[in-house]
Amino acid sequence: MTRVYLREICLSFGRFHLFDGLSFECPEHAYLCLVGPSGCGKTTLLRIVAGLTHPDSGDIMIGGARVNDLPPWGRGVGLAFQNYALYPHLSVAENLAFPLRARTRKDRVRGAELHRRVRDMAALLQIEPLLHRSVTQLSGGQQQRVALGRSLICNPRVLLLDEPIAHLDVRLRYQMRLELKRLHQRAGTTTIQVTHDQQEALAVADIVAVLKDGQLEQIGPPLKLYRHPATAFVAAFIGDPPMSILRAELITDDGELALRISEAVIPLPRKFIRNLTGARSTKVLLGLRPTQVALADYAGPHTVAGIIYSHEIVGRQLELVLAIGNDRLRYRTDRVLRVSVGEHVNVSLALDNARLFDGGTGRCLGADDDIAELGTVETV
Amino acid sequence: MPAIEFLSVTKRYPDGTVAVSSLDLAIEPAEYVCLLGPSGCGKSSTLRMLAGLEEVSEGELRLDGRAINGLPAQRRDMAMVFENYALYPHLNVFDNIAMPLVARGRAASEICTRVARVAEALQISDLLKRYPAQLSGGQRQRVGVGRAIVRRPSTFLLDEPFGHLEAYLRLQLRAEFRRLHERLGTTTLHITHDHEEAAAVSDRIAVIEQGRLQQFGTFLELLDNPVNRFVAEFIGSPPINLLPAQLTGSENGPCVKVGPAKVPLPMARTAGLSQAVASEQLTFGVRPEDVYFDTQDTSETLFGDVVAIEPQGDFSLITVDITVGTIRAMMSSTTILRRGQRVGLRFDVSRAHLFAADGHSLLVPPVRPAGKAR
Amino acid sequence: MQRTALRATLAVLIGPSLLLLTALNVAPFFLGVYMSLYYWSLANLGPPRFLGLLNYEYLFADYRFIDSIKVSLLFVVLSVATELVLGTTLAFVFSSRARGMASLRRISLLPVMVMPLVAGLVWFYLFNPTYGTVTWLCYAVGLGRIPFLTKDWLALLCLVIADVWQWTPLVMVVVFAALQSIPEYCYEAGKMDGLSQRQMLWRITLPLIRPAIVVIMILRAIDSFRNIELVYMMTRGGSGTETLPWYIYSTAFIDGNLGSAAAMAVVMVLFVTVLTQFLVGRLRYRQA
Amino acid sequence: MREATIPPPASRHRSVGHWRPLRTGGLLAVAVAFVGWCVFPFYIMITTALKTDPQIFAWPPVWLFHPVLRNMQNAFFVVGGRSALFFLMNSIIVTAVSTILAVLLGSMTAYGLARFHFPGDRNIAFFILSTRFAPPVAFVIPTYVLVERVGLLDTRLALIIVYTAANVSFVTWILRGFFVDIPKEIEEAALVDGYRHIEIFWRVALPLIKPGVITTGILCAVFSWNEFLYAMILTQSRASTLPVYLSQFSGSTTLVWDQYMAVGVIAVLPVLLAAWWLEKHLVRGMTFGAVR
Repeated sequence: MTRVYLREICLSFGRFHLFDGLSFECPEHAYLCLVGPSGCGKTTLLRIVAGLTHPDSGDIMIGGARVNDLPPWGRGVGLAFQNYALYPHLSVAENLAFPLRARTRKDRVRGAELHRRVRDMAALLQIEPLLHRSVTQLSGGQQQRVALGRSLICNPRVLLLDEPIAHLDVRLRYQMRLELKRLHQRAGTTTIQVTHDQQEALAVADIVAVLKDGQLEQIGPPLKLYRHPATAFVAAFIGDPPMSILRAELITDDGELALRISEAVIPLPRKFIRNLTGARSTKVLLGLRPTQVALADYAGPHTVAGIIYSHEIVGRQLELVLAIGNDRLRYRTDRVLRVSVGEHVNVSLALDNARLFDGGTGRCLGADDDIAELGTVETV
Repeated sequence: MPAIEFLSVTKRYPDGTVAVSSLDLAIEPAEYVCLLGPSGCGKSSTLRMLAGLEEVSEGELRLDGRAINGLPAQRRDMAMVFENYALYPHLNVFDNIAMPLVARGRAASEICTRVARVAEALQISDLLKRYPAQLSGGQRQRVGVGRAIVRRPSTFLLDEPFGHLEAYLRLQLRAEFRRLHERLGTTTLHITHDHEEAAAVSDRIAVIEQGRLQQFGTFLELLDNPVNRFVAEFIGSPPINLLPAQLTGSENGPCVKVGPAKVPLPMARTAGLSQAVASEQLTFGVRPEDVYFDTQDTSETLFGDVVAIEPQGDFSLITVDITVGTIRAMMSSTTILRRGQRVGLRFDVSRAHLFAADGHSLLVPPVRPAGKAR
Repeated sequence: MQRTALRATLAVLIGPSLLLLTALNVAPFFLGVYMSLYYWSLANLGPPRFLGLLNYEYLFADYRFIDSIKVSLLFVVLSVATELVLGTTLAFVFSSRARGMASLRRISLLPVMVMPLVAGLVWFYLFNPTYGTVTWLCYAVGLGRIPFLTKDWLALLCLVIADVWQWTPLVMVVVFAALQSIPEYCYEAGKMDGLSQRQMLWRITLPLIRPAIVVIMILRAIDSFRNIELVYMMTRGGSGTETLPWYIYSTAFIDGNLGSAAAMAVVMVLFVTVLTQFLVGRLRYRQA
Repeated sequence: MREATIPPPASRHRSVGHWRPLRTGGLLAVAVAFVGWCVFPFYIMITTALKTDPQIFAWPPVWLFHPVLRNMQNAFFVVGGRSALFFLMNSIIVTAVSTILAVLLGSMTAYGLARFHFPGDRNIAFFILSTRFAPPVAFVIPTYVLVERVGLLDTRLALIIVYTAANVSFVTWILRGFFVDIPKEIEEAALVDGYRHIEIFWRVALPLIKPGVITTGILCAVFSWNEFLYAMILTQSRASTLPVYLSQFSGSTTLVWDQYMAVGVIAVLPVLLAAWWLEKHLVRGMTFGAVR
């Protein structure tokens, strides 16, 4: 049992409370990604698990035992740092062997056994030819492998990765994230990774946890977060492109419920109606993916007027950022358009697959069950 | 007349390294051009020669048709945003932004109003008394921009302006840069190694590698019509699949042999394909979005096992192990797939590429609707 | 539990040094204050006699003491000012990228760490009135035989020259390092902003090397204020070169009046502490 | 309007190129003159050590002569009861031991202050630094009394302790800066890898700042080697170091320039080598880390 469980973690720096009773769980053998904007506390959380930062209160449980009072080396964790933190005065082999030589380790190994373990790890990570080089001569990708090897060599119960591939170039990043995923599939070590890149998190993780200001916004399988964001923040954070969030007002129009977005009034599909009982006010947030937005040729009663705020090319598509009141709405098209900043346009919105969030709390209005069940891609 | 012209410009350093070799590039007035390339490719040297921070070793540099090789940077009327922002550490934000005006001996009252206006536009009015060391990366970057736009220069030079910023700030700022450009209409040269950033902000992109211009065109031209393997690899995300291949013939015309599969090439794209390359080891390139799943067992289908599934939202990246390599395919995330499952793959050959051993592209460019995207 | 372990580690790490420093700095300081209240003679074998503040009263009536402070200050001001002006100018000279400059800079550093006593010895020889090389050089250019070390204001000047010889290279290399550490981008930004050469000097270079100049100035002031070797070798306090350290030294170990010397030492420590606080403030600022 | 700001470029560019060699030549001349001034006393010292008495006392000075090595031999083997060799040995022992001790204790303290945060840690650091600036002439008086009381007068141990204390503050301050510069993550990695703080200090932190340790060590050695006042006061004969030997010249009635210059050369030579070698790191050391 190497489940990691944090219960009621509180941590403050002076008057600033980062965590105020945060709890979350990473099941055994899971690959969990912590994502969130910088300053959300994701790295601090990882350091709390590793034992490098001590919470003011709360329990850290690894494999069912409370480890708060154990030093980092007693917790059976491997940690790979964002900047790799290799020992620059040692060679690759010595870096890999360093944890095995520690005097605090009960299973301390020496001699031939040590060499064998180092060689095996190097083989696993395909860095055998580098073993006798100084780590300062390695490329970023190679250093990253060494750092990973050093955190894995003691067969940790829990592997902790802090932005493991953030410093690599694009192509290497695609390659390494695949390797991380396959490594995990082979070894099955419970893994917690911190990343700021939600695309990376969706790609590698079994479970994604979104943090914001030290609070857990949502935790769940990648596609669940993508399709059923629990809060407006998650909706605007997950996905490329993420959802655009528009402020709207619930009104009654001819006895039917409708949304008012700036001037426009758009009837609300029936399926939303039974979810709205939980709404506390008439102010709501509407979350839309660019695919749910279409340019309209004319201004009609159901179209929303906007101004082109900016435009960019994304892949083979053109993305328009439209200013609707103070909100920004993203729209993507394959068509070739000639547009310029400041132009007035009208858009129609397809609300069938849109998400509604409470205007005050930002929480999603409506249960998940009314939308087709998630996860059609199996990630066994 | 182009606003900026590089006429076979070469930059050679005293130690003999050639950073830029006979570069020819013409930038139109009011154009936003990105210099794109990996680090150390010479794009920075190019920009710095234009700025006047480095001397041109050979060739001629022209601004509005006049040679400016010997003109000191102070008199080129360009403004630059540096990668590390290059703020004066001993001056506060106000004095930093004011420096270009102070250098020109403007009156104190004019300086005050202009700095105030710029600071307001960049939303840094409340930071004017702070020193660079007290600012966050994003704030420093704004000050760097403010210093550049406090006067109206002929040209903006941006050296990796988002290099040290967080991802979300980058996304936000590139929209701001595009807006600013459309408002001011100033000719802009922007350096970056990130092709997505280049695509987002620029009108045209110059891809540079090892000091040489590889290709100069719009992003879509680069994406669908790369002149060589380097451009194809460098542009596009997720990256293009590259597989070893040979050219063979069949009753329907030339074919590409990839592993066991024979992929026929459309006639329109094989014109001028010489038989000389038939014996060469070629590289077949296809983008993940142009790979399809196919259950039929035809001679052009490649079979392999799914080794990884990476959900990305509406679509997932599927990595398939075909014995001659791995292929990444992009497909809707509603499709049901399992790791280890055997699948057949086919390619959209109208968008595929074939590269010779020396890297240059062999096929006729795919047909694209003409006209600028913007 | 972990916290106790950390405390023990910390004690092991910094305990011995603190003990040593207490024994050799804090204890002597208080002993010095204590001694200054006594008639404490080197020669007298009897117990020291308590005087109260009498030593201090005598001190401020002692014109030699007041004069020695004046001489010391004059020495400090003259030598440090010369070193700063010369050193800073030379730092700009050595910043030129001409070939061979690096080797020249390296050679010019040689005097910095020379034993001050040896510096005194050599300059004593150079200034010797009957066969000193400098004396001869002055004579050769028609200035006559100048009695450098025995003429009142000249003797102090000789000390200043020796001090300048030894320490100008340090000032030079410190300012040089400060110049080198000005990031190239500052000048590049200046060029893009359209600054002229003169504006670059006044608006970028000088403000950026100022902190280094202030630090080295205070350091040199503290150091030359406590210098005793040059006086010891070259003049032994004669001809208007009786600096404060020399006066304290001679009172204590030539006249054997430890109590009175201790009183002077206490005054001197207070003096230096003020200077040190300036320096520490600077270093604190640099570290923040 | 834009065109008006661009003058014909060629002439201006050339004029700069024309003056450059002259300017460089002028700067080189100034630099050479300065170097000459710096080196001249060394030249006099070395030549004097190699001259005979009549040449030393000659007016005008003798510039060309046959060097003799007799003075060196005199200094080290002949003079009176005790040769300079004896002082040299004392100097070497005192310098070596005090340097090793100071680097050891100082690096430990520096590490403690750099890595452990406790109330008043910075004040302790500044207290340690300020002891370095204490005027020796003020502290030598009570120290003399203390050393006399514990019966260590005229022993090498006394000098070793005093020099160690003086250098500990220096080492602590400089190395603290070096330790602070080590990325914290490297040491945290070692913590996760299973090492205790003291082990991390020895096996990770100290090796990482080796250049700093060597530099600091050399500067300490130079200080101990050159120190005069304490050596003069705390020793009489048995434990006296080279500076004490040299200081005897000042009081003596006979002017044996040749011998003293010879000893001076010996006293200065190792230090010159150190200065030559340290060139790059000298600034950081001598300014207590304020300028790098």
